[in-house]
Amino acid sequence: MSFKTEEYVLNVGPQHPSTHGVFRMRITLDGEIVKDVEPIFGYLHRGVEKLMEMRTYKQGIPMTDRLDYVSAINNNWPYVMAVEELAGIEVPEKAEYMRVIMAEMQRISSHYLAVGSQMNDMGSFYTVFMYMFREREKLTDLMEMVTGQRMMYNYMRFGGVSQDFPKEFVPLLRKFLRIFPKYMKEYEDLLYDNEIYLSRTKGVGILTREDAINISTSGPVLRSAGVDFDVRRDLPYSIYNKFKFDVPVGKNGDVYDRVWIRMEEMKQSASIIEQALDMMPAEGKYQTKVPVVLHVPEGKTYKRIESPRGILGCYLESDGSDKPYRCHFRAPAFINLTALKKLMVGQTLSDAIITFGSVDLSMGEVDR
Amino acid sequence: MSRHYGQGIIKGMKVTLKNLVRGPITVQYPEEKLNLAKRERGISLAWNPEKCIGCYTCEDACPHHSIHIETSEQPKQLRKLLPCIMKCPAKVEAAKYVRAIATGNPEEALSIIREQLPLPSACAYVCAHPCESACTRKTVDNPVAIRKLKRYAVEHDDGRWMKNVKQAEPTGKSVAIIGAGPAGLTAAYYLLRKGHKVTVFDELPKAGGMMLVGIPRFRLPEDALMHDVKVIEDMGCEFKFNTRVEDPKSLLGNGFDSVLLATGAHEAAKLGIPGEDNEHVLGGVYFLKDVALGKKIEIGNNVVIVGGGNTAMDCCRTAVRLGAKNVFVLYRRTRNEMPADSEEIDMAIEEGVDMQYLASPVRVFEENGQLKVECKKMELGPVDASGRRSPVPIEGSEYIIDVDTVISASSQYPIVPESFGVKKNESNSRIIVDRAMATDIPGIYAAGDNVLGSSTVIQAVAQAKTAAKSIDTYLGGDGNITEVLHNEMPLPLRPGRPNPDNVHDSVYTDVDTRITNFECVEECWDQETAEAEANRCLRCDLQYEVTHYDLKGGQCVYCGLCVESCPFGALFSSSEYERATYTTEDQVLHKEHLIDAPKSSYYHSELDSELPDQSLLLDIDKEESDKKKKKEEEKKTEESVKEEK
Amino acid sequence: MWYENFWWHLVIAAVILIAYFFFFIVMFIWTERRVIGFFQIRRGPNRIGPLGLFQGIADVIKVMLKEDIVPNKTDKILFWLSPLMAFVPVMMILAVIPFSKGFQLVDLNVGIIYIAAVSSISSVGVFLCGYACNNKYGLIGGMRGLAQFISYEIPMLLVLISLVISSGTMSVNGIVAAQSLPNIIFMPLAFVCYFISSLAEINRTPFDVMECDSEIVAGFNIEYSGMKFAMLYLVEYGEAVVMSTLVATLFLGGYKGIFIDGPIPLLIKMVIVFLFILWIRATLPRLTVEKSMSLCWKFLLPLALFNLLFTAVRITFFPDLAQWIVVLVSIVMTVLIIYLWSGLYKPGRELQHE
Amino acid sequence: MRMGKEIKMKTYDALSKQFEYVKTGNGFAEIPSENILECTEWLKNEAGYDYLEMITASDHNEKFLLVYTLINVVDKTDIIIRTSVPREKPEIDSLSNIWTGADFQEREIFDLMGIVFKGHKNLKRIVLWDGFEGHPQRKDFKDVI
Amino acid sequence: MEIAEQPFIPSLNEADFYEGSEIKNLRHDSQAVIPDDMDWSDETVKELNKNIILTTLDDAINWAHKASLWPVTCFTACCTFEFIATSMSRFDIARFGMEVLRPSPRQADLLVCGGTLTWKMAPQIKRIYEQMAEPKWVIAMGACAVSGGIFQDSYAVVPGYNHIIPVDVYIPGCPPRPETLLYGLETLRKKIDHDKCEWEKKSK
Repeated sequence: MSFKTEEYVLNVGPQHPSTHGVFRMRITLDGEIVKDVEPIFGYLHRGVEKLMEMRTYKQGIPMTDRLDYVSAINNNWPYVMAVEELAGIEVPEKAEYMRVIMAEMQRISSHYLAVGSQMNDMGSFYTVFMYMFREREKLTDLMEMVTGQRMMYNYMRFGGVSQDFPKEFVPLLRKFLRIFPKYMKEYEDLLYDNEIYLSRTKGVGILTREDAINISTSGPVLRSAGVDFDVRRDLPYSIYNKFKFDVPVGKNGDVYDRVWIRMEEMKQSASIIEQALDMMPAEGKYQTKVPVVLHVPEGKTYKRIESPRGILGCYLESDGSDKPYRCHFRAPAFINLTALKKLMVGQTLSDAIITFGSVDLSMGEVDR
Repeated sequence: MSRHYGQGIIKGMKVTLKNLVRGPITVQYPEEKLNLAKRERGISLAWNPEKCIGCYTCEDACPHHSIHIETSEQPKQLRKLLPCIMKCPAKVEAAKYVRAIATGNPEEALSIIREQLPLPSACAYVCAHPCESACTRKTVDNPVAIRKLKRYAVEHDDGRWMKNVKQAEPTGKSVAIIGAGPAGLTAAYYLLRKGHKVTVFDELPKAGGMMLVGIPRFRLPEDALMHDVKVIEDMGCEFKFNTRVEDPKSLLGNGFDSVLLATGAHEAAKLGIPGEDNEHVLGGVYFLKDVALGKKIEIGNNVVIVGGGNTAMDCCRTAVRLGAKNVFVLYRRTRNEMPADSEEIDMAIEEGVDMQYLASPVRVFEENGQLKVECKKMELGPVDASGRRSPVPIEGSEYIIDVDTVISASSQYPIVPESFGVKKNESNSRIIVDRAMATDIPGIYAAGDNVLGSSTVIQAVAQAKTAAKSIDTYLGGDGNITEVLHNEMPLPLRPGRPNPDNVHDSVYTDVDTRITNFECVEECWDQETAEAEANRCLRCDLQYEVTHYDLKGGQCVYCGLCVESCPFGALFSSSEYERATYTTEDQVLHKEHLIDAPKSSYYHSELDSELPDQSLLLDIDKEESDKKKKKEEEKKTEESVKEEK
Repeated sequence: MWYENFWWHLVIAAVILIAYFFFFIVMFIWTERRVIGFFQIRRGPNRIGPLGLFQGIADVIKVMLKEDIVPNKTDKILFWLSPLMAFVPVMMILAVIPFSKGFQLVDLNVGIIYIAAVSSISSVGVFLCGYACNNKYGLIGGMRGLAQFISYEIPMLLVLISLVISSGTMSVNGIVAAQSLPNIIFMPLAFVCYFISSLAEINRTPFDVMECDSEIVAGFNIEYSGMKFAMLYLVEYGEAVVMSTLVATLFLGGYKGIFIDGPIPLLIKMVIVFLFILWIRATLPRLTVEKSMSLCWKFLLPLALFNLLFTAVRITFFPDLAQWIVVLVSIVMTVLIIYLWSGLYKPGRELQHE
Repeated sequence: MRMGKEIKMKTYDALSKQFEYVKTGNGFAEIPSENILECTEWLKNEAGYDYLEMITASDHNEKFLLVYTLINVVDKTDIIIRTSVPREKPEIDSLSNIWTGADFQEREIFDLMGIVFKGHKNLKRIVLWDGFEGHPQRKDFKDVI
Repeated sequence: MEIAEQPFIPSLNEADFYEGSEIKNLRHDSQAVIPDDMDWSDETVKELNKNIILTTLDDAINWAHKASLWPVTCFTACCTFEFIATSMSRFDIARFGMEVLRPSPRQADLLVCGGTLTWKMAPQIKRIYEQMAEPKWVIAMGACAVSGGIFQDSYAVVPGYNHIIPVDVYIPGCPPRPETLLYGLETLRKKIDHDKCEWEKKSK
C-alpha cells in the first residue's frame, strides 16, 4: 500500500488579514508545504500614472502621496526632484534639510509599522503592534503639526516644501529623539531574545545574494541578502552626502535579518535627523516661489530615492505643457514582489505568511 | 552560545508588565477631545466671502473638481490700489486698461494709458513692465502680458483721447529741456499741457534719446517713436537738434525760466580685462548708437558679446543682422540668473546666437593679426548679497576663441559734464537731486538716467512727471498734472471665470527673414488673442459676488491646494472633523457651512496665535523626563557641594 | 448524606453549574478584553454597562441573534452537529469538580479519566467543524487542531497519572483533599508540563495554531455564523473557564483556602490562573504547528515522563519523607532539569554564518 | 560623485565602441530595439551592470519609447538605455530570462502599454483583469464600459 | 455507492478568464448608484408600528447590536491605516466593544469600506458583503469610498462603494481622522437605534 498526497490550491486573499492590503496569492499546497505560489495583484490598480497625465504638475503631488500610503513624504520626493530638474527650479538649502528630516521621520514611522505588523502576522495579538503604534502616533503628531494631516501629508513642493516648521516643532522632535532609544530597547527585548520569535524567523524565507540582485529587489530585502547598497549613500541625492550614517547589512537574508535591518535603520534615521537638526540653517527660505500651474520645459529625466521599501524612482517626461507627458514610478514593493516565489516555495504556510510580511508591501505602490 | 528556552520569554513578559504599569494612553473620544494641530486640514474648508472675489482659482487648482463655484455677472468695486498699478513707477492703471481691452474697447484703453504716460507707443514696445512681475495672475501661472496689450491698444489709436484734453492757458513762462529722451519728452508734454513754452535741446539729429540710439530698430521701430514725438511737437514744442548745451545756467538768464537736465546714460562700462583698448573692442552702447544713426561698422564674422542684460541681447541680435556669422554671448552665470528678458534670450537663440553660460573673458589679445579672447569656465558658488549664486572661476579651464570684434555690453552709465555745475556724486555719474527732482541750483531740475544711472524708460517717465510737477510749481502753477482722458465705463460683466489659458504666445516674424533686416520683430496681436489675453486678468479690484460655493465633501481629499493657490487669502483649511452622513447628497457642503467653519492656520500663519496648542502623545513622557532632569540636577548639586567641600 | 441520592439535588447542582459556566464565560470575555487592553496600554471595553461589564452579555446576545447561514455544499448534518459536539463536553467536565467540601455534582471515583475522556470529545467536535464547512482554511485549521490536541493529550495524561500516584486516588475530590500543601509546590515540574499542555488543549496563545487569524483566517470556525458560531465562541471561553478551574483544583489546592475553605478561594485561584494566561497571550507570538508539535514531543513528553518516574520513585521508595525535603528536592530538580533540558534546543534553523 | 560620472561616461563610450549601432547622448545610450538583448547581456556580464533597476515605456504616437536603467551595485553607478519600437509592431525581446526582476515589470508594460515581450514565459495581464479592452497608458486609450 | 458527478474544476487560466468576465459584467451592471435608504428616519412610520413588547425587544436587540459591532477585516487601501490607528491604543475602538476584528465575514456585523475600490476588487467586496450574516451595516470611510475621491475619473476605480453595495454611513476625509471615524460609528449607532425586528419589517 502506498500513500500519495494530493496538492491543492489555496487562495490567500484578496481579503485576508495578513496580506497587507488587497493582495492575492494562489498558493499550491502539499499538506502545509508551499509548492508553488502565484502572486495576483491589481486589486488596487487606480491608474495613478494615467491620472497624473491628466492633471497639472502640482496636482500630481497629492496623487503621489497615495502611492505608498505608509510613507507619503518619500513618494513626493522623486517626483518633485524630477520636476525640479526639468524646470530648473532651485531648492533652498533649508528646504533640503527640512525634506531630509521629514523623510527620515517618515522612514521611522513606516518601519515601526512594518515591524509591528510583522509581529502581528506572527500572532502576537497586536501587543507589539500597539506599542510601536504608540511611537508612530508620536511621530504622526509631529508631522501633523508641520503639515496638518495625519497620513497624506502633501508636503513637498517644487522648489522646497509647502510650509515652514512651526517654532515649537524642533524642540519637540529633539525630545522624541531623546526618548526614542529607551523604547527601542524595549522592543529589542520583546523581539530579539524571544525564543518563539527566533524560532519563527531565523532561517525562514532565505534569499541569496545572487537572487536578490537578479530579482532587482531593493531596500531591506536587498540589504538583508548581504548586498551593501543604499541609494542615500551610494548615489546620493539632495544633501545626504553631508550626513554620516551606517547602512546595516544582513548575513543570511532571512526574515530575522530583514526585521533586524529595519530596526537598525530606524536608529540610523534618528541619527540622521539629529545631524540634520544640528546642521539646518536657522534662517532662510523654505520654498522657491513657483506658480500654481507650472509649465515645464520639454525633457526626460529619472530620479530615484531610497524609500523605506527600497529604490523609489520617478521617470518623468515633459512635452512643455502644464501636464506631465508620462510619469512612471519604479515602485520598490512591486519589484520586491518578484522575489516572492523564491522566498516562499518549500516552506510551510505559516512561514510563508511571515515571509510575505517581511517583504513589507504596500499595495498602493505595487498596483499604482 | 547556548540559549535556554524561557529567558527571552520572561524578558518579554517583563516588558509587557512594565507597559501595564505605565497605564493606558487612550483618549476617551466623545467626552475627551484632542486639540488638533494648528495647521489641521480637517474635513471642511473655511471661506471668507469678504475677501473672495470669485476668480475661480481654487476651482481650477482642485485636482478633481471638488469645488463648484458660481458667481454673479455684476461686480462691485472693492479696492483701488492694485499690485500692477502700485508697481508701475508712472502709476499707469494697467488693470483698468486691460479691462477696457477685454470688453473690446482698445481706444478707451489708450486714453487710460495716455492719462499717465505720454509715450505709450514707445512703452508699448520696450517697457520693462514691472507691472507684470507684480501681477496677481503670476501666482496662478504666468502674469497677464500687459505690455503686449498696451501694444494692442496703441495700434488702435483713433485720437479719441484728444477730445477730453484740457489745455491750460499759456503762462508765458518758458522751460528748456536738455535731452529729448523719454524723460525730456515726458516733461515737455506735461509742461506744455500746463501752458508753458518748452524748448528741447538734443545733440542727436532726431528726438528719442536713448530710445532712439540705445534700442535697436527691430525692437522699437522709428515710426512708433515718432508717433509719440509728433504729439508733443503738435502741442507746440520747439526742438533744437544737433545742439549740445554745455552750460544750463546760462540758459536760465536767456529767456528760460527753468531748465530740466535729462541727458541720459550714454557711456559703456569697461570690461576691466587686459587688451581692452584694442580698436575692435567696442562698447555696447556706442555700437548700438552707431548702428542706429546709420554709421557703417565693420564687425567681421566672429563677434563676442560680453554680458547678460538686455543690452547684450540687443547687441548680439544687431550683430546677427549686420551679417556676423558666429555670434557668441559670454555670461558668467547660467540662464536662470540672466537679467535679460526670457523672450529676448529665446529670440536671440532662435536667431543663431551661441550662448555660452558660465564663461567669462580673461583677456583680449592679438596674435598674427587675429584677435583672440581667452575665456574661463565658471561654476556657481554660494548665494551672494544680491540673492544670486555668485560665479567662481574653475582653475585651468581657460579656452580661446578667435574673434573679429568684441562688444562689451555689461552695463552703461551716464557722465555728467563738469560744465553743468550741479551737485554730483563722486564718480560724476549721477546728479544729486531732492525729492522734487530739484538740483542744488534753483530752477534747474534733473530727471532720467542721469539721476538714476542706467534704468528703464518707465522709470525715466516717472521721474520726469515728478520733475514736471516741480517745475510747474516753481513757475507759479498748481503742480497738478493729472488728466482725465477716458470716458467713464461701466464695471465689466463677466459671465464665467477668467480665461484659464496660459499666457498667449507672442507673434514674431519668421527667423530667416527677420535676421536680414531691421524691421520690427514682434507683431501685434489680433483682436481675438488680445481680448483672450486681457480676459486672463483676475480683476483683483472687483468682486464678483459668489452665489454658490459648493464643496463636494465626499470627494474632496483635503490636500490644501485650493487654500494654497488662493491669491487673496480668502480660503482656509478648516479644523472641523466631526461629520458623517447617511446619504451622499448630505456630503456636499454649501456656502453657509463654509462661512461658519472653524479656521485653521494652514497657509495662514497669522492665525497661529489664536489657536490652542496641539495635544501631543509625546507629552505622556513628560513626567519621566522631568524626573530624570531633576535627578540629574540633584546629582550635579551634590557633586558641586562635594567639590566645594 | 441525606441529600445525596435525591434527583433534585442533581437538577439544582446542574443549574448552578450551568449558571456558573455561563456567568464566568461572560465575565471572562469581559476580563480578557479588558486586561489585554491594559496590557496593550489602552482601556478596553468600558462603555457597555458600568465599567463595560455587560460587554460579554451584549456579545453573546448579538452573536446568537445573527442570521444563521448554512453554506451550500457543506456536510449539513455535521455542520449542525459539530458545534454541539464541541460545546457540550466542555460543560460536562465541570460535573466532577468540587467547588466546596461536599459540593460536587458527582464524585466519580474515576474523575481524572472522565476528564481526559470528555475533553477529547470536544477536540473531535472542533475538528469536525473544520471538516464540515467545506472550506480549505477550515480544514487546515481542524487538522492542525486535532493533531495538536492528540499530541498534547499525552504529556497531559502523564502528568495526571503522576498526580494520581501522588494522591493515591482518581477522584478529583480526593486529589483536592490530599493536597495539604498545593500540588504546585510538591510537583512544580508537573505543573509546568500540565499548564503548557493545557494551554495547547484550550487553544490559547502561543498555541492557537488552529484559529490563527493571520494565516488561515479564522480556522475551523470560518463558515459559522449565528447560533453555531455562538457555541464555538462559547467553547473558546468555556474551555478557558474549565481549564483554569481544573488547574486551580488539581494544582493550587482547589477549594482549600488559607483562611476559609469553599468556592471563594477556588474562584480567586481560577481568576489568577486566567490572568496569567492573559499575560502570556499579551506577550508571546504564536508558534507554528510543527514547532508546537516538536515542543510537545521533544520537550514536554520527556519532562512529563521524568516527572512520572520521579513521582513514582518518591512514592514507592520514600513515602515517609518530610514534606520540606520533598518540596526542596522537587523545586531544585525542576529548575535544574528545565535549565539543562532547554539548553539543548536552539531556536531557529542552523545557519552557516553563526 | 565626479568619480561615478566618469565611470558612467566610460561605460557609455565602451558600449558604443563595442557595438557600433549604439548612439550615446547626454546621459543615455540609444540602442536599436532588435539589439537590446545583446547589449544588456554585455552590460551585465562584461561591464558589471548586474542590477536592472527599472523598465518603463512611453507612448510617442508613431513609436513607443522604452527606457531601461541599470545599476552597477559594486561601483555604485547607473546608466540609462533607451530604445524604441514602432507602433504597428510593438515587439521587443524580453529581458526576463536574464533578470528575473524584469518579469513583473514587463508584464505591467504589456498590460498598460501593449508592448509584446518576445520570450517572456508568462505574458498576461497583471494589474488589470482578463478581458479588459485596450491599453490604458496609450495616449489614444478610450475606456469602454 | 453512487459516485457524485465530478464538480467542474477550471484550470487556473480559465479561472482568470471567468473572473475577468465577472468583473466586466459587474462593471457594466453597476453604473448606477444604489439609492440611500432614509425610510428609517421617518418618524411617522415608527409611530404607526408602536407596540410595547416589540419596541422594548427592539431596544434590547438594538442595544446588543450597538454594543458589539464587529468589523470584518477588509480594507482596500490607505484608510486602513487610519482604521488601524483608531483600533490602536490611542483611540481604542475597543471601548465600544469593536476590537474583535473578525477575519471571516460570516461572523462580522460591520463592513468598514476603507479605501479605493477598483473594479477588479468589486466582485470580491460584493461577495464579502453577501457573505456577511444579517443584520449587517456598511460604512464608507474616506473620499474614495464615498465617491472615488481623487481617483474618481480613473478607468479602474469604482466611483463610490454605493455602486456595488448599499452604504449606511458616509464619512468624508482623506483619510478621516480617527475621531472622525469614531464620530461616524456614533452616527451609525444612531441608525441602529431605529432598527426594527425582522418580523415587523415583513409585516409592513
